Amino acid sequence: MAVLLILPFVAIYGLVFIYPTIKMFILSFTDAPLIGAGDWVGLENYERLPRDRRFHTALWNTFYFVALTVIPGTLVALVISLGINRLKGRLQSLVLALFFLPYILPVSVVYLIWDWTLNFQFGIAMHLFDWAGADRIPVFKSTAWFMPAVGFVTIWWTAGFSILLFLAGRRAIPEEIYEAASLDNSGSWSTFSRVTWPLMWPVTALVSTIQLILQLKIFDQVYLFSQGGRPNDNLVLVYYVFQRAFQSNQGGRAAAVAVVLFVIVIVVSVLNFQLTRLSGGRRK
Amino acid sequence: MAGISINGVSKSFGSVKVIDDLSLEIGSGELVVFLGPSGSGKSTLLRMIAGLESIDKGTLLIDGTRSEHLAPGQRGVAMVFQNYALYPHMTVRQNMAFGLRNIGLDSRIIEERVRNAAQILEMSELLDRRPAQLSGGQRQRVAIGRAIVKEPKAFLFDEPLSNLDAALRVRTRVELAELHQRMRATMIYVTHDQTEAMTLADRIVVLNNRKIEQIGTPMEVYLRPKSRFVAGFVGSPGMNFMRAEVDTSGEAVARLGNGAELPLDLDVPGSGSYELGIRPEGVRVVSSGGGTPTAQAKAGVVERLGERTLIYCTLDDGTELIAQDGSQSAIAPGDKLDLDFDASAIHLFDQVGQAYHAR
Amino acid sequence: MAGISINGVSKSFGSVKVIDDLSLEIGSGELVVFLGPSGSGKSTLLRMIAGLESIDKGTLLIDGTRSEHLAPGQRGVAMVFQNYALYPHMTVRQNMAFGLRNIGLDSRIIEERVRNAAQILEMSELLDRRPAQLSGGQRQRVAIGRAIVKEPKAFLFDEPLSNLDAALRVRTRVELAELHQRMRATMIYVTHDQTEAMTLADRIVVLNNRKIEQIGTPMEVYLRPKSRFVAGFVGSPGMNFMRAEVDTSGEAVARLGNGAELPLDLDVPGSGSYELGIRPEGVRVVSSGGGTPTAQAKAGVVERLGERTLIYCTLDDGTELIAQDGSQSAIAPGDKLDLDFDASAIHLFDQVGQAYHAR
Amino acid sequence: MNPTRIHRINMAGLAITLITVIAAVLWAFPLYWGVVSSLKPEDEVVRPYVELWPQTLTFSHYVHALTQTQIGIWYLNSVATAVGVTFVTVASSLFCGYAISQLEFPFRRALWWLILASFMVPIQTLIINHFELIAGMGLLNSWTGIILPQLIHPVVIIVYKQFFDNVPKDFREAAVMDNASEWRILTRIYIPMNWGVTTALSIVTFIWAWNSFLWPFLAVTKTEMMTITVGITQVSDAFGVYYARELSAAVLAGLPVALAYLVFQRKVTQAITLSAGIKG
Amino acid sequence: AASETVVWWDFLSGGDGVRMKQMIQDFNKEHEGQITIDATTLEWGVPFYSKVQTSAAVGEAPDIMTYHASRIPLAVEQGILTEVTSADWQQMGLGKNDYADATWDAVTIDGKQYAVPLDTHPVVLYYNKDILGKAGLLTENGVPKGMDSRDGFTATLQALKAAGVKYPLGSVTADGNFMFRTIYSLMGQQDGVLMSGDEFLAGDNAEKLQNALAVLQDWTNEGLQSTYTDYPATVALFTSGEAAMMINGVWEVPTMTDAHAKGKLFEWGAVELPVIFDHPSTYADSHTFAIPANKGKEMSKARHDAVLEVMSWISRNSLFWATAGHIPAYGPVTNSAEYKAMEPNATYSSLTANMIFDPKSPKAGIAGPIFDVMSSYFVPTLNGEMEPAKAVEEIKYELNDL
Ligand SMILES: Nc1ncnc2c1ncn2[C@@H]1O[C@H](COP(=O)(O)OP(=O)(O)OP(=O)(O)O)[C@@H](O)[C@H]1O
Ligand SMILES: Nc1ncnc2c1ncn2[C@@H]1O[C@H](COP(=O)(O)OP(=O)(O)OP(=O)(O)O)[C@@H](O)[C@H]1O
Ligand SMILES: [Mg+2]
Ligand SMILES: [Mg+2]
Repeated sequence: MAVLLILPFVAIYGLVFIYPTIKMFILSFTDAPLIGAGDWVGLENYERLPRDRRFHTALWNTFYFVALTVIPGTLVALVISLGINRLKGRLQSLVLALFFLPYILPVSVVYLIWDWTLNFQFGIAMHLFDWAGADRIPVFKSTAWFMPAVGFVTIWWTAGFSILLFLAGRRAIPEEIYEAASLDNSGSWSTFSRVTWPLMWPVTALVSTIQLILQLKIFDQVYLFSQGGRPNDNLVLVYYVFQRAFQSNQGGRAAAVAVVLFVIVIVVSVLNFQLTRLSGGRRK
Repeated sequence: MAGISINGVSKSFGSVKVIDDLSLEIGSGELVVFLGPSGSGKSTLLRMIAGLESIDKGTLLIDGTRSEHLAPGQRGVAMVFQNYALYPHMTVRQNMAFGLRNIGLDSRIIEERVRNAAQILEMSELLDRRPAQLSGGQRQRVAIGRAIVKEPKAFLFDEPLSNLDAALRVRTRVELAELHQRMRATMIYVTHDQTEAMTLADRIVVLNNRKIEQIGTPMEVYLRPKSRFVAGFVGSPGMNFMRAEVDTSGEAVARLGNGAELPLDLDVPGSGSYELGIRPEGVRVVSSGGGTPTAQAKAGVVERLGERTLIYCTLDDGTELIAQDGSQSAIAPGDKLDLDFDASAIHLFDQVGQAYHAR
Repeated sequence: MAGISINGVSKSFGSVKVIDDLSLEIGSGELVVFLGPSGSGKSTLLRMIAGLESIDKGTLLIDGTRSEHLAPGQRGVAMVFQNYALYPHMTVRQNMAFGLRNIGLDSRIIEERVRNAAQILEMSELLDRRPAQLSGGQRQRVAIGRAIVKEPKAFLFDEPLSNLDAALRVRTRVELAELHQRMRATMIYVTHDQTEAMTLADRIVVLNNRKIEQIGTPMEVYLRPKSRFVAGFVGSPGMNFMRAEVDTSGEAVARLGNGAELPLDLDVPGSGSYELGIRPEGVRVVSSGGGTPTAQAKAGVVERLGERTLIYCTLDDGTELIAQDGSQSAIAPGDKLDLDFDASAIHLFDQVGQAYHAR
Repeated sequence: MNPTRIHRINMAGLAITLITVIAAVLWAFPLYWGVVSSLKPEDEVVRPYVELWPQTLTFSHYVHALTQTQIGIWYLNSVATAVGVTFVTVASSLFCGYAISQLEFPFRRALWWLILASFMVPIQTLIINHFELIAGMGLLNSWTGIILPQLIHPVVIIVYKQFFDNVPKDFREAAVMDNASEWRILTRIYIPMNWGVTTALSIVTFIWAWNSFLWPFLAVTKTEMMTITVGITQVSDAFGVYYARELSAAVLAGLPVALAYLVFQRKVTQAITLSAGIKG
Repeated sequence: AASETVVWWDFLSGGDGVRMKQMIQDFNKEHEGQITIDATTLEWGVPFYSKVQTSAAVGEAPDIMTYHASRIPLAVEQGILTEVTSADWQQMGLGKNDYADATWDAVTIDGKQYAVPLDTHPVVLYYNKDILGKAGLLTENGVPKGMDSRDGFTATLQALKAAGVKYPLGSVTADGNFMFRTIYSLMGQQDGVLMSGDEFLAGDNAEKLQNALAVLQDWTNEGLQSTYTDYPATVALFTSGEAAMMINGVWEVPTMTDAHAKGKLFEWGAVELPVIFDHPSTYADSHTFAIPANKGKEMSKARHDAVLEVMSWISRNSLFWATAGHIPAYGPVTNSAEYKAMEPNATYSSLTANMIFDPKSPKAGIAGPIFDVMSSYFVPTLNGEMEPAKAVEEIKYELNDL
């Protein structure tokens, strides 16, 4: 019985998870093209990476993007969720819906909408710059603004998810705790900093962990927004894997980059897990 | 410690009136219990005193100060919540100190007060634990400790024992009673458990349906319930009720469904149909043959509680009632019984629920 | 209905022995209560009978059939769980029918049995509701109904009332007793609430620490506890205990800590140090001046339960005990009291916990 | 001790409420702007000033997208693959989660650890090998090929296991006492008792699958096999330099999910919190 | 015989996309019951060529596709194109003689042909006659003033600016890929080359590239050119009148012609790029048709025949393609009287003499490595973020590191 029940799952996992993972490692030691066999080249693909400018760009941009989205995204969602939490009834679900709506949109739609909104010539956001008397910023065309802009759009896109988690976390705090705090003469700030924030900490840790692991794997937005722009300045690791494998037809070199990302995500996950566990342990 | 005076307060949630023009005086150092069925407004009233619910109308004086517009923290009362509402991320010490920190008390004084309260409640060794590491009873004590350190004008309790298991509930109830005796603090205690009310209260306020049904000492409420509602609500097992025709033409008598006539030792306005109430301990099983029993009954379930035995029985006319017998009662289910009603334990209730008690 | 015979069964979880060589005969139609503190192995024993736990050693006969190796479903017993374990997604009817469907019973017969059981339990109108739409008491009845339809050889109950609130618990207890009287089915009932055990059982099996401490009727267990443990565990509030020096040189007497001497009306093997036990109803408050009281005490908390009053008091030598007084007791906290011990209510326990009772 | 204090708190509260509502409107504004722009003629769209409502309302871009492009087929592909991913993922995870939670079998712990570990593995890094694998099986440009690599959602199985773990043991035992077989316990007790979880996990998996971009983008080379997320950005066929047309395609792609969300808002909300292991 | 369906991919959008669709329709109509073209248009540039490459590698490529001549060396090296054999040429009824030498050469690698040329498409300067006329910046011939020198052209731009034109010149400054054409043209005007043997930007070629970049950056710095403008925006700026001139491919001609015909456009013109440096020179590339080498998939004879028929038919009928602005590759068409009478093609037909093409190398071509490297640095430079010297240094380093 048990075997029958786990069989479909194990079969799928074996086929699309375990087998490809092993193959990826093997591939990274060869000079194979995307499709077809290659020769064993040992560590050569890895040895090239430290000298590889694009790899540097991709690595830097990936971490930059993580820095731009994870903590700011978490905080934005936290603030919004606290705002929403104060609302009641229909207004609450309406406002929540407005904040959440972007999350369920496909990335392509998000791309088209923001590409339009921030269009350098015709985007409505540029009128804001004009009104403010500032120079327009070609956000997706300039290196300095690209990552922050994609980060901003990403936060806009995914905040709904985090907001929901924060709301659930906030609702899990019994109202009685707040009543106790008001009887304890606790003002708004002290209630937030001494009660709400510490009690929301586990959710905050969860949200930022989810974000962290997700954003390290960024590809879709960066790819779409760099279309027709300057992809080589905007490379992130997955994009670079894609570029090597699918544009330059260098499966082996791509796999080496993939392995690096693989290791980074696992190391970061483990570190993060330990960190939140430690800080959680301290607070518990 | 301080008295609390409630005058003509009302409260509605939306269009639903929950408290209607209610007035009440609570003396300094008194332990008053709000007793009533679920939904009767006990918690609402308590929370209005605490400031957690606004007061629509009427006045509230705490220690002589008009308080209905004060913020909860400024009324000088402390509250113990049903689920304790301990801050889960703070140690016991921090939980107790939080309220004092907020008013900027000197940390030496805080430390001192916390230590004292911990001593009173015998939990000095728990001070550095977090709520999750405490048992239910210990959390309960921390919640009380958090109230004590504030040296409040009054303590408010909202069903503080309902989350404890039966044995612990009994023990904590006694501890609370002791604490009150020691501190002589003004306390308001909300419960729907009549045993708790009976055993703890200086005075019981019986609430029902937005209004106060009766205010009195536990024994007043038990022995001289003001209404049919109070009579039925207080006491476990509850009072027995049956139809009775009262005849005041001669010596006042009540005629039961089975025809038996009971002489009445109470002032009743006139003849007519009444409800007769009598507690189980007023219904005694008499050995057959001795005199004329009031009623004949068939025993159903026999509950041997150890120190006494309750007999659930059915009169000939189908009325069900509970009789009490001694600890070593020989009665078995199915036995035919002779029952005698103690005349001094009889209560009558008229159509509107107004009570008449034995003189 | 059928008897159950347990012979020398043992059970370990890993290296922890939970039931040790235990034997027990349960007669057909009997309601036996397993009573004991938490962790004493009550549930484990019940589940061994049900087949939900394997039996390491020993034999189990249900209605004369060796059953220790049968699958749970094939032992012909039905179980009512503490949380009822009603399938939340099925209506009451489906819940009751599920077990019968699984053995492929004809749907007409199933319908018939469900209807009958519903009638017995007076819940015919609930059949199409789901558990979530039922009150706690109603769920309880459905759980029993689900057992009844299987027409089992025995009913097994594991603390079936522990999830109900106080008032409902009392009512349901009575209903269960009635049901048993009506059906005369073999029932095993697990509880750690001694009131339930007292009021429901034909016989009580007191379990402690892997072993049976006593088997007997409720009154045997209450009045003649076989051991110190049983004496302390049964009764609420519990028995009072105090040190006593017994002197059998002349008329047997027990000397208490305060020097008072109590004449003993029981067979005790010899002089020496014993523990004296007496229930609150054996400790009476006597009006000062009348005769020589056994002890002087100071009243602490006074609990007025309505039909009686419990006085938590402290003897001169610091011993704490509980005395009982009548409903309208005038005693107030802090009063000095004279207490008298009822000689026929005295129990003695020797060093190993062996009990000696009044003759 | 002044009686205005409560009043003042309410003023602050009102301000926060107002800010929140305004923020929400601004937040959703780009969506509105996208929709409005798609209803304007092309020459109105590029005017150098802001018009919050079209002067000439036109649906021509929608007509064009619906009639001149393959958007209908892309829909079909998206729905089919998303449903496929959802169904296979949820079903296989359900069975496996049940087995891990309730049954004893060899290597149970090892399997569980593997699943937990896979939670951390970035699936995106496997694209090369997925591509090779799917190409090798001749499944590029097929629904199966799009579906297969998207079936790794360890969250689903983890949530299932947690829920099955949390079903009180009593139910299982009651069913055993009721003579139910293992299969019946699963199908008659555990699955129906956890419909809520199944719905929630299905919703979440569906949203993920519907929105996935990278893999369908790689696995499909033929336009008639594209999913909508890929199609509207990769095929310039009809959209060309036309801003409003592009936006109308975006609106068409986003609208059904958006509407479904608005209708089932509560369910989706529950689903999300549940998938993160928070009991909302 | 059963009808053959030929799967066709192209990257032609906008005005020329519409023309090509028309031709396909005509073809299908004419070949009803025999051959049907099933056409798909993909995103131009990198996406198109990545897709083609991976598709061919896994046997999922189409039967026929459009291909840039500049990229053929790369494609041949990757082995994704099928040779067009002499038998094929014969069957199509086409041959070397039908094409200009440069064109034929562009599809020939090691003596073998890998594609059938369709057109040549240079970039040109579009201009708004209304605006320039009002500002007095048109010569009597109706062409912009100052087309003969850097200073002259800059002066024209400045005059436009002074006349209140927001963007005197519309440039696709957001897209390095696109700007390659303009910059390469400007290098050509100085006789600069990218590759000398295997070396990139050898000798003073680097300087020539820097000169080209500097001119464009100057225009940006002086506010004479639209910045960070992507392709569609550039077209929109020009057609809406916000930009007075625009450098773009000839393929935008139909967009203008159509709009003008509908009365939605000002008077406009298109001329050869201004001579900024020594002599006229204009970058051009060719659209060709190629047959992908689908790995593990042999094309049936019938299908192959159908594909040949498609290529042959389109070539013969490429006069219509000329209305898309391009210069057809098929000699008999360009030599026809009808073609010679066509406007505005005739206006800029002179520039064929000055056309330069990508270096013939597997590193060159649309979306090829050179393209990729250079375009990365064009955007920051053209928009004033990076110094031309710095950009050239980086480009040189990266190119030689390929
Ligand atoms: N915030 C609220 N909004 C609307 N109605 C409320 C609210 N709080 C209480 N009520 C209603 O007011 C009535 C009294 O409630 P309250 O909580 O005071 O009863 P209670 O006597 O404490 O009952 P319990 O014993 O169940 O705690 C109930 O009918 C309840 O439904
Ligand atoms: N599955 C198990 N694994 C290990 N130990 C167990 C298991 N089930 C019960 N025990 C242990 O066996 C002992 C008896 O447990 P059991 O549940 O029978 O007690 P109980 O008398 O029913 O207690 P309670 O009144 O709390 O229900 C306890 O010490 C318990 O910890
Ligand atoms: Mg309440
Ligand atoms: Mg148990």
